[in-house]
Amino acid sequence: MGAYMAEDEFEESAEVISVAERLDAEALIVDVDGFEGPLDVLLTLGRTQKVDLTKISILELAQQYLAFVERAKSLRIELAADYLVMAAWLAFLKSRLLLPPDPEEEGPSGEELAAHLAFQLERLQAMRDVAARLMARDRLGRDFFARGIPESVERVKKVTYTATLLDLMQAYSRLRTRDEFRPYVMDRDAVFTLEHALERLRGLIGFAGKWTDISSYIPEGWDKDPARIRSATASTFAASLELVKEGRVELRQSETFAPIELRRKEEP
Amino acid sequence: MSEDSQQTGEETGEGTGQEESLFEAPPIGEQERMVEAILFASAEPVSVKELNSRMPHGSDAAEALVHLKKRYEGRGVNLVKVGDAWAMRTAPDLSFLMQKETVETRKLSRAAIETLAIIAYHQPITRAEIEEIRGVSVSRGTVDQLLEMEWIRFGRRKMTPGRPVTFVVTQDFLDHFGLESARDLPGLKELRSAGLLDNRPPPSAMPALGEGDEDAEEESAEGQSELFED
Amino acid sequence: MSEDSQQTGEETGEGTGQEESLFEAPPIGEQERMVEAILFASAEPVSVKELNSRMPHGSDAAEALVHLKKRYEGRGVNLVKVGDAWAMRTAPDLSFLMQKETVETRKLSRAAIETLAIIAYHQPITRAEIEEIRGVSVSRGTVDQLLEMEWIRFGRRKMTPGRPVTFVVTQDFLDHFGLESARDLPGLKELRSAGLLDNRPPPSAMPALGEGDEDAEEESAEGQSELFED
Repeated sequence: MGAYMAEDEFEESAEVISVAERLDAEALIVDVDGFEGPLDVLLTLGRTQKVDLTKISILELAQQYLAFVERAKSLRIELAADYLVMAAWLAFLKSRLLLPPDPEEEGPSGEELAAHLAFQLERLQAMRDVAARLMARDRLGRDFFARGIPESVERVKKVTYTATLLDLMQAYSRLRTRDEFRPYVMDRDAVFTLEHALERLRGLIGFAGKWTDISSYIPEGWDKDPARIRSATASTFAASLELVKEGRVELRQSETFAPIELRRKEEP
Repeated sequence: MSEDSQQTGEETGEGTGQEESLFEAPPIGEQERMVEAILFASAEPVSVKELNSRMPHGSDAAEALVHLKKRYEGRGVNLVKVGDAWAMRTAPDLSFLMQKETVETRKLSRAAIETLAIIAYHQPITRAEIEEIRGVSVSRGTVDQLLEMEWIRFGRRKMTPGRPVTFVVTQDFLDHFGLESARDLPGLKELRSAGLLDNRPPPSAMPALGEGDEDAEEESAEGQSELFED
Repeated sequence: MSEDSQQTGEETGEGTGQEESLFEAPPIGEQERMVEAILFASAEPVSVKELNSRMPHGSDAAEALVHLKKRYEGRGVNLVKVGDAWAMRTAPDLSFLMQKETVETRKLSRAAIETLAIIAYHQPITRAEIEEIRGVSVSRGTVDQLLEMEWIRFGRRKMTPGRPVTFVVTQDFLDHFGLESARDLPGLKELRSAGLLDNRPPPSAMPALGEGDEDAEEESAEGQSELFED
């Protein structure tokens, strides 16, 4: 990882840092509000090392950060708690990295901690880079555009009607049942008019090639209750006489009260 | 193509142009793309003058428009002239797509189901015959509704005075009710044995005051409202 | 095409019976016109599902889209895929023609931009994880702004203690940045192969930045893979 330097190297560089760093730290402090937290400060400090982030010296960085915090304190600048927490942790990390590992001590080694910090910095930098790439993309409303006159979609309510077979049969039976119990109702419903009968017979005589009982021409629904039967029989009979007169049918009755039969008159 | 635009370039460019010589007008194909993009994105129709002012120097929007109009002929979107400006619009025959249908299913009205039942059992049947069976007049609305649903259609005319039209049920009707043919409808006897006919009034009740009469009243009220619906 | 439909008359298809033709899908050329019209009419991307629901029964919007995409290749307006939806957008190379002044682009803070990028590349991601990456607590205002712009939304809760909510990017986000899917984010592959999208839990002695750092530990790589896996 190259996250820290050998001890002797460090001793040497620490001297260098303290000189160059003071200036940098002061520059940082001027706009400490402009930083997005301690990691941001660390990233900025890391840049002064002028190396690839993967090769950054975490020990050096810790030194730089601590110098930055010291400087801020001396300038009586109040740093947010996050910055101080990071300073304390980096001081701890520094001691871990510098002192030979204590076998008694629990927890991750200084190298592990340094490696993770390096990873965090690298990751944050990567996120910043891709954020910049993202923002530099062609963007809707800036580089490419949507339809300027969108048409709204009109909502239309459509009603479909439905019925079941049961509905159908119940409706029909309701109607037919009502007819069955119509006999007592003295209304025009019980009168089958001559016109109706004529209309009906005219429609049917075409099929009457053989002698047929005229009572079979009584329409359905008129063959149940007596009043209706009477009316329908009378009008059908009258209508058949009318058709005989027109020369379109023949009528016969074998004996009194025998069925009256009707037949289409053959064309001459 | 670029020769054309060179020619026409003079007239359009004259008003604006000091940089004329510096930039060559883009090929007409490019100009067409530009007009397309501008018209697409603009919130309002755009005039030729404005197109020219937004396009690179020496462009001829009018010519590009001719090409673009041709390109969109017969497409789902057309280039149309609005006053002296141009815009893209959905093809008129596709306006139905700009509607979102929500379908609501309702039960058929009693008048409609009764009329339908009568037609199914008695087809072919005239309106007069339906009325005869229902005992009330059948409103146009009811028949129209059934016709529109394509559950009934016109059958042959009756050979009776006036040659009245008849109604029959359709294949859609049979499909909907799961019937092979209308003859498969159960007869009265079967209906009765299935218990569907036992809504008869008790024998002792006065029929005139019984439910049959109520029915008739209710129906005629229904019939009326149907008439006023359409 | 339009001449043909004139001939075949009222219904959409030529062919067999009247009832049947109602349910016959229109020719693919007609379907393409329909998709074109619908997408032109909408400023928002429209999903294939919605297209199908608005087109006549039996239509195949996905197929029509393939044809339409081809037709608009290299035009001034292009057909683009946005997540599982489609939209018509002007070609980016013509942006110089467009009137940008009418478009208000809200200034995003640096924190907001960073947070957005972190959500896009790590989604679904909890607030604690964002804080771990940025090393600073995420202000409510930042998240609210991104939510309000509808560039991010809440994802599923994490199956970790406290079941924290997660954030994911939206279709609007993809639309705005011209991305077909989150997999097309720039540099995503490189980041992943560099291990920078791994969820590496901090060693226990690391300082906690921001609030709920505790549950950062449990985050497995499983969370990420959901959206980016092909």
